[in-house]
Amino acid sequence: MKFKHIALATLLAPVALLAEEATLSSGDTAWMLVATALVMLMTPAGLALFYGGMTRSKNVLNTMGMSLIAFAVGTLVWVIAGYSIAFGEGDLIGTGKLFLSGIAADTLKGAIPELLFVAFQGTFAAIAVAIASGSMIERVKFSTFTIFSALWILAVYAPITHWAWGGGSTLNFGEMDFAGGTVVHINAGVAGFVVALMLGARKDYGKAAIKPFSPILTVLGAALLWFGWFGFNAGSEVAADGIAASAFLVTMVAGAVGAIGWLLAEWVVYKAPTLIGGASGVVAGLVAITPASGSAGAMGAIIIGLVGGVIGFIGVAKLKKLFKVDDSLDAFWVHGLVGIWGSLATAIFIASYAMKEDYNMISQLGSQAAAIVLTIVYSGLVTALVFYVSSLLTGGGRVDEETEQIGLDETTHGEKAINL
Amino acid sequence: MKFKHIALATLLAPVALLAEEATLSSGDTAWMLVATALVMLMTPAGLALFYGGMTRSKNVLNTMGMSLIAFAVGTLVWVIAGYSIAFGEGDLIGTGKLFLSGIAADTLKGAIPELLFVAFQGTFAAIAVAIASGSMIERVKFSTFTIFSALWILAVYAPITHWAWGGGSTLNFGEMDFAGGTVVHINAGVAGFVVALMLGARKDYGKAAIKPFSPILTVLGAALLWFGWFGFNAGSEVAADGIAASAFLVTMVAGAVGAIGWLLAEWVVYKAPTLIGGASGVVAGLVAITPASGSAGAMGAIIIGLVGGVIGFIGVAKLKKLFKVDDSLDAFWVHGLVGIWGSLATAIFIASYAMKEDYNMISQLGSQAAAIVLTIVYSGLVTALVFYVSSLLTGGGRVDEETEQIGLDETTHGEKAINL
Amino acid sequence: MKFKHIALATLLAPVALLAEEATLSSGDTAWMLVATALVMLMTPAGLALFYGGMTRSKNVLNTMGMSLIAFAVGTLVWVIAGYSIAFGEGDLIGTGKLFLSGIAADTLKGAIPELLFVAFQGTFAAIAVAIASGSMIERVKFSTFTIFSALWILAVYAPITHWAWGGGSTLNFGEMDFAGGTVVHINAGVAGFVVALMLGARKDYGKAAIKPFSPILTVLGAALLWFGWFGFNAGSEVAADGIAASAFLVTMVAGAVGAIGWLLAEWVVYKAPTLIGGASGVVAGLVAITPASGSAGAMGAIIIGLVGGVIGFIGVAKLKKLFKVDDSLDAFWVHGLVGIWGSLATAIFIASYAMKEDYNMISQLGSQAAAIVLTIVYSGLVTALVFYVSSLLTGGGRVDEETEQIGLDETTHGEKAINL
Amino acid sequence: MKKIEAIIKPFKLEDVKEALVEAGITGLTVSEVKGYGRQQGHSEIYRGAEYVVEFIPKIKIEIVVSTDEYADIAIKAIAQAAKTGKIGDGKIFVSTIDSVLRIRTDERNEEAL
Amino acid sequence: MKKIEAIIKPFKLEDVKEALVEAGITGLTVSEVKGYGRQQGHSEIYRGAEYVVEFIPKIKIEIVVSTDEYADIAIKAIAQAAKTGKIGDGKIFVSTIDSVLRIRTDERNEEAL
Amino acid sequence: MKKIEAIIKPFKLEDVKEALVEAGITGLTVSEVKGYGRQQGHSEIYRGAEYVVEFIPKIKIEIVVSTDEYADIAIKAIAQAAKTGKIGDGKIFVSTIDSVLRIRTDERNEEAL
Ligand SMILES: Nc1ncnc2c1ncn2[C@@H]1O[C@H](COP(=O)(O)OP(=O)(O)O)[C@@H](O)[C@H]1O
Ligand SMILES: Nc1ncnc2c1ncn2[C@@H]1O[C@H](COP(=O)(O)OP(=O)(O)O)[C@@H](O)[C@H]1O
Ligand SMILES: Nc1ncnc2c1ncn2[C@@H]1O[C@H](COP(=O)(O)OP(=O)(O)O)[C@@H](O)[C@H]1O
Repeated sequence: MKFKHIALATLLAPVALLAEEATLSSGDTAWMLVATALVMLMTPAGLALFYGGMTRSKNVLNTMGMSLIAFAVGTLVWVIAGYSIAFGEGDLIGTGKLFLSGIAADTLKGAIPELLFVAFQGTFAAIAVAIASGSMIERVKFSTFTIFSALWILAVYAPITHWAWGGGSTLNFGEMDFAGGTVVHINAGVAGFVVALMLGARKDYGKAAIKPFSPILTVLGAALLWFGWFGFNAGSEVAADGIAASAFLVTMVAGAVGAIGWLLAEWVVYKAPTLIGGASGVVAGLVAITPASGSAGAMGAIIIGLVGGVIGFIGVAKLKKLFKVDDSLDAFWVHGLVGIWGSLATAIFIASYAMKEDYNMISQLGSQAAAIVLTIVYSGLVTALVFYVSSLLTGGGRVDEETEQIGLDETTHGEKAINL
Repeated sequence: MKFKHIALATLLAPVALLAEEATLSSGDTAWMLVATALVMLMTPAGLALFYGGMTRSKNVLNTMGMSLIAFAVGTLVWVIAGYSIAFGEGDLIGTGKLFLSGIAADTLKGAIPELLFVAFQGTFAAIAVAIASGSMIERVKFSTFTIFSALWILAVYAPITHWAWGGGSTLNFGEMDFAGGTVVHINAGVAGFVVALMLGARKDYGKAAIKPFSPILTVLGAALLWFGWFGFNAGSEVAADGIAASAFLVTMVAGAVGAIGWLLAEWVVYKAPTLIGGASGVVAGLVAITPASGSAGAMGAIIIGLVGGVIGFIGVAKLKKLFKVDDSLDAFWVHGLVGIWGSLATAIFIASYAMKEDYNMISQLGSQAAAIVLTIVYSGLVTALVFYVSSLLTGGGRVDEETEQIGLDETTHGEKAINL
Repeated sequence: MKFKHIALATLLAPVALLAEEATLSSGDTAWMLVATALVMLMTPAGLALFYGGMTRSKNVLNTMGMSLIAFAVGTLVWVIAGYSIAFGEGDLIGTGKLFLSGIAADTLKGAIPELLFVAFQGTFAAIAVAIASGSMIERVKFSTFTIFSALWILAVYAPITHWAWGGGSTLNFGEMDFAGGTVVHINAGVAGFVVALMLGARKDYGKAAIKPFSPILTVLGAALLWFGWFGFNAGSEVAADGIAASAFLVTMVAGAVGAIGWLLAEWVVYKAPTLIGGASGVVAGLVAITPASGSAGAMGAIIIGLVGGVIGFIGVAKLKKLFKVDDSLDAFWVHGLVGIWGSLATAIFIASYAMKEDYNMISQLGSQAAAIVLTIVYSGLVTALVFYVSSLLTGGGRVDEETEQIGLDETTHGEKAINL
Repeated sequence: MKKIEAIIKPFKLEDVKEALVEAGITGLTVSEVKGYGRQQGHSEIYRGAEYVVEFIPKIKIEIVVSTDEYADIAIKAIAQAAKTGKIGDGKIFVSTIDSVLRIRTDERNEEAL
Repeated sequence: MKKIEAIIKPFKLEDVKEALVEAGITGLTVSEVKGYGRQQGHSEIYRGAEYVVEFIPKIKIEIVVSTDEYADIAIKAIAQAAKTGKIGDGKIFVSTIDSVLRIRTDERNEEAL
Repeated sequence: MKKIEAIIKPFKLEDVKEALVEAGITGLTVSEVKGYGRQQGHSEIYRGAEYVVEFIPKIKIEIVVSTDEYADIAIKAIAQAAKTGKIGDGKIFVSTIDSVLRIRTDERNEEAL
């Protein structure tokens, strides 16, 4: 949302924003109520299904459970301390809003109630750690992941958010990240990769065919993610105005061409466009447009999303094999790698009407790169630390061999995905 | 929504509301259009899946069909007579708006069109009877339930709503019920319990293992319920303002901690946090916060929701066994019992900024208790009467033994949940 | 949306609309952001599930894939050229907005950003061609359908939209089509029928029992369609006002009574109300109300929807057998035939407060009929041409016998709907 | 050694299992099958079409026992527990088994049962 | 008495059933199995991996008949109806059944069929 | 000819198949069954109730071979590959097959295998 402050004045400024005394806009508030609900839906429904459908039948519930618990625990730590760290006062770290102290129902943030802004940003924190869960499935302990979720949001997500959107200028390099390309996607992708590395590969990885439970769930999940992403991107404008409309349209376009890109790539390589590929392409396209959603035009979105879909496929089908890391549901490749593309592309594809006169692409690319590197380094290191602590607290982060082989649904949850 | 009128003046009052002549607010209308759609989704999608997933495979479609028909029939009787009974003029009973007479597209209710208010409130009526269906599954006749839905909304739901939100003061005890803790949840829970008692237990109840068809559906259903509940609670403000924002945030928090509470309780008792438990905990947390959603703060919501989740688990896993009633999907325990907790808690946990200066907790607890007792007594008695009539009209309310044993999907609907 | 311009002045006119200089309304924009998201959800989620659930297990993914690709390709061609053809300047055909040229983030369409209007209308184009896919399932080539989607939107959908909503008066007969009864439903139904005729019947059609994969998906799909239809109908007002509220309420009512009508008809004929029937009835009721949603009152909606449900059932269960055409998922019968009923009913059932003083029902019925005939003829002919071309480009539009027999999920996509 | 294969109605599985356990049978294998016979299937309905489902869900139980006496005991237990007296109750087939091996212990024949 | 077990291609089930009914066979039991043999499985694709599915869906039909003639009739009917001439058409195995019991009536052996 | 029926733990299927292929067995049929025996089932939990699942998922493998030697080879391969040493490893049953027909070619008996 950083970029918003730069570009806003040149565009449609909602009247209220310029008024001397801030007043609540019921239109903006109406939109943000909905946008928050949309982003909320992404985690316990969208991601739970998207990931659950790609998991083996013996672990589907466990995978869905991780999205659910990520949202539950994430929400709790967010209102207790996460929001304060991310959006409290301070240069390197925010303070002063623990337990949401000082925020009443009539406290405003721009033209909307701050309590609503708290909720909106909380849904981002929760989905970030839920995205990372995709790298850990079928072997991480449920207890370990639960603790990890809480710690990661406080120690990794909230600080990075503070630097990008909430705080001072020391660690803000002027990057354009309208809706969380760096903050959410690169961050979560890197975190997932690091944990996958620490956990080690699943026993069957690379040996047996790992069949996804049901592409039906994955497609439905991707559709719900897309639906929610309108809140994610257009909601990041925090107003119902022309930029929100533009962000909405490019979100629609990028998801569409992301699917086309991935399917075309699959068709060239395997002669078979898969549903899981189409769903993954939607997500890749959406990841790619996220940082650019407030600045790119529809034609830029076509390129960003299409390339995003192709890069996602290449990452998953080719580059992944160069590493030995069992990033099980490809959080790094689909969110991290494509997120990097999106962040760089943000500096390149800007709608003519959104570009400032003195815009310098090279220097902006530098800002983007700096933010990417900061995120990778910080997220990589602190995630490792946080996961190490979470493992210690739960007697090791990985289930035993027999549990892995029987499946976590039966062993951890005492349930079965489907009883015919 | 009663409480709203009390607290509103002390908070953010949308400009239009205070204006001499009421005018339509497009922001409030925008929010209420969406809020109504959100609550609508709760019944034929959210509850249908939440309940369907916990039903045995031979009855899944029948269970889902009850939610669908509840919404269909409920909507029909609501516009014909239910709205008039609930929100027409009158002390004990509303009149004058049969067939929505006198309401045109430009008739306002506050700052939104009254037709929209009709739709919003109609979704509440429908979900109430659909919640009660959970107590009756796997044995009630589809025809009986269909007739029951219509009669119950007219004879039970609409009057109780009138007393709480629509009408005079004789049966309104000044209780705080922002979004329907008493009106919807306690009411529906009691109704379900009474019908379960009248129907008798399923043949297999307590004998054979009754396996839920798929926790996947239950989790998805809970996520959609949660999503819709933002409309339910924050929509009950009937405006896009600070109280709506606060109601939104506490809805997010209470669902989250409800899940945590239930899962923790399961983990302590069974050493296994289940997905159905997590989903049930979300619902329990949401039920608990419903009456308090316009007045509690986020920290109050943590307590209300967490305790709600734990009480839900205790009700289902322990208290239920003290009774012989086969409340099959626990409508009473999750909506009734937790609803009582929520109603009492509403008087206890009030955000500092929402509390009136002369607030007296003890007297408010009395009001809450009075409303609870009235609801239990009236709903209990009239539900019994209504179900008795519905059974008479359909030649008995329960399917025969063979039908029960084969399953209602095949016998009543001629369909199968899944054809592999 | 044509009718809106006629009726608007007599109803609630949002202040901004009458103002000399157009300004953005954040309330209207908030609503349209959401309405667009709602309609978007209808295609890759609602229709994909509604159709997927009725497909045999060996083709479920392929059917869902058609909805997904329809939305992806539809969005792409819409922003490139479709929007220009439909909403550009011109009497018979629109021009001047290729690649959305000339539309910036602050360009308004009424009181909302034009970019948002582009997105909103794009979702209509996509769902129209996805509806038609229901007639082609289990035998059309995925590649053929992909190309067909693109061409059909440009050559069939966009021109018809232009005449009804976007353009001059030569081919606009003054018909009332608030939300696309003719433009979307009759059009798509006819297109599906024509392609089904050209493709020929499935090998098993009329021979073997064709079992739907899962009514669960179909019911969930119908619920999501209904949810999205609030955006479809109430969004067609392009404002959050009294007409939008009225359109919302009648959408709720018509879906409800559509289900009741279809289920009653099934119960009379087969003694079994099916879930697929209930879901189909919801859709039939919604199709019927679509053109009338801006003008009918709730009581009119009861008749329109109920009859719509019954006609849908009669079409599918009786009339269809008079033809030899394997309109596999009944796009013509549920969207075309019921759409015709809805279009004629629009002229008959008008809320008293929405009827102009000089309203002449007979002449309006003539306008409706003229628009229906134009749509059938144009859509019928040009769809045939477009499908012929698409077949040519892909070496024939139908898969070979063995592929049909094995199923398209395995052969085309290399996937399986569910791996237990 | 004898193998007993019984085709029964699905909802009788629990009763049959209990009868067998009471009769001293401690091992069995169950599978889901579909039967075609005298019993009429129900009709399913799908959007304007009603069709009869000819294959009816059944459960197959397989039990290998060491002696003819055990076989008789098992047959009697199954027949009694599975009977409803209505068409479709199912059949019991008996055949001969040449040898048995318990994988875990390498025990053979009678000892393996 | 003889038991005939046939492994066939799933889409041939309807044809085989009709051929059997025409040949006078009125009872049979069907189950879903997976076969491994000469027939090559198709490949499935999953996010950057293509793997061959070696186990191919097949249908197993079991029929118990009273005489060798009936067995021959049934075998002929199945073989004819199930044949496509392509690899994977399946096999028919015949074995001996010692006794049969119809649960509903307690009829035994030939009478039970 | 002999028929070998083996009940094994599901996760051992891949290993057993490979062992059989290495031993020269090129055809087999697999089905999903549920077993009841000494092995204790796990417990499932459902809203305030914990119950033991008595029927445990197993895989049944059926192989028809032409000679007793082949039968021994197959049994050995299965027994070795399926063994974990824990309760529930399963059993192998051997019986006699009277005749075999390959549907595709009408070959009979040994030639059909
Ligand atoms: N000849 C047969 N061979 C194999 N299975 C049979 C045979 N006859 C019947 N069955 C099985 O037994 C079941 C019950 O048979 P059916 O004729 O319907 O009733 P009943 O057992 O009462 O005579 C059938 O569904 C089928 O699975
Ligand atoms: N020796 C065997 N024992 C058991 N089943 C077998 C055997 N050989 C083949 N089958 C079954 O028969 C099916 C067809 O065999 P396959 O070798 O693929 O083709 P064909 O029947 O044309 O020779 C296999 O999928 C398997 O189910
Ligand atoms: N007498 C029997 N007849 C048929 N199947 C049996 C028999 N005994 C055991 N089985 C099958 O073998 C499986 C393993 O048997 P079990 O007693 O649990 O362990 P183990 O094989 O180690 O002795 C059972 O689950 C069941 O499927």
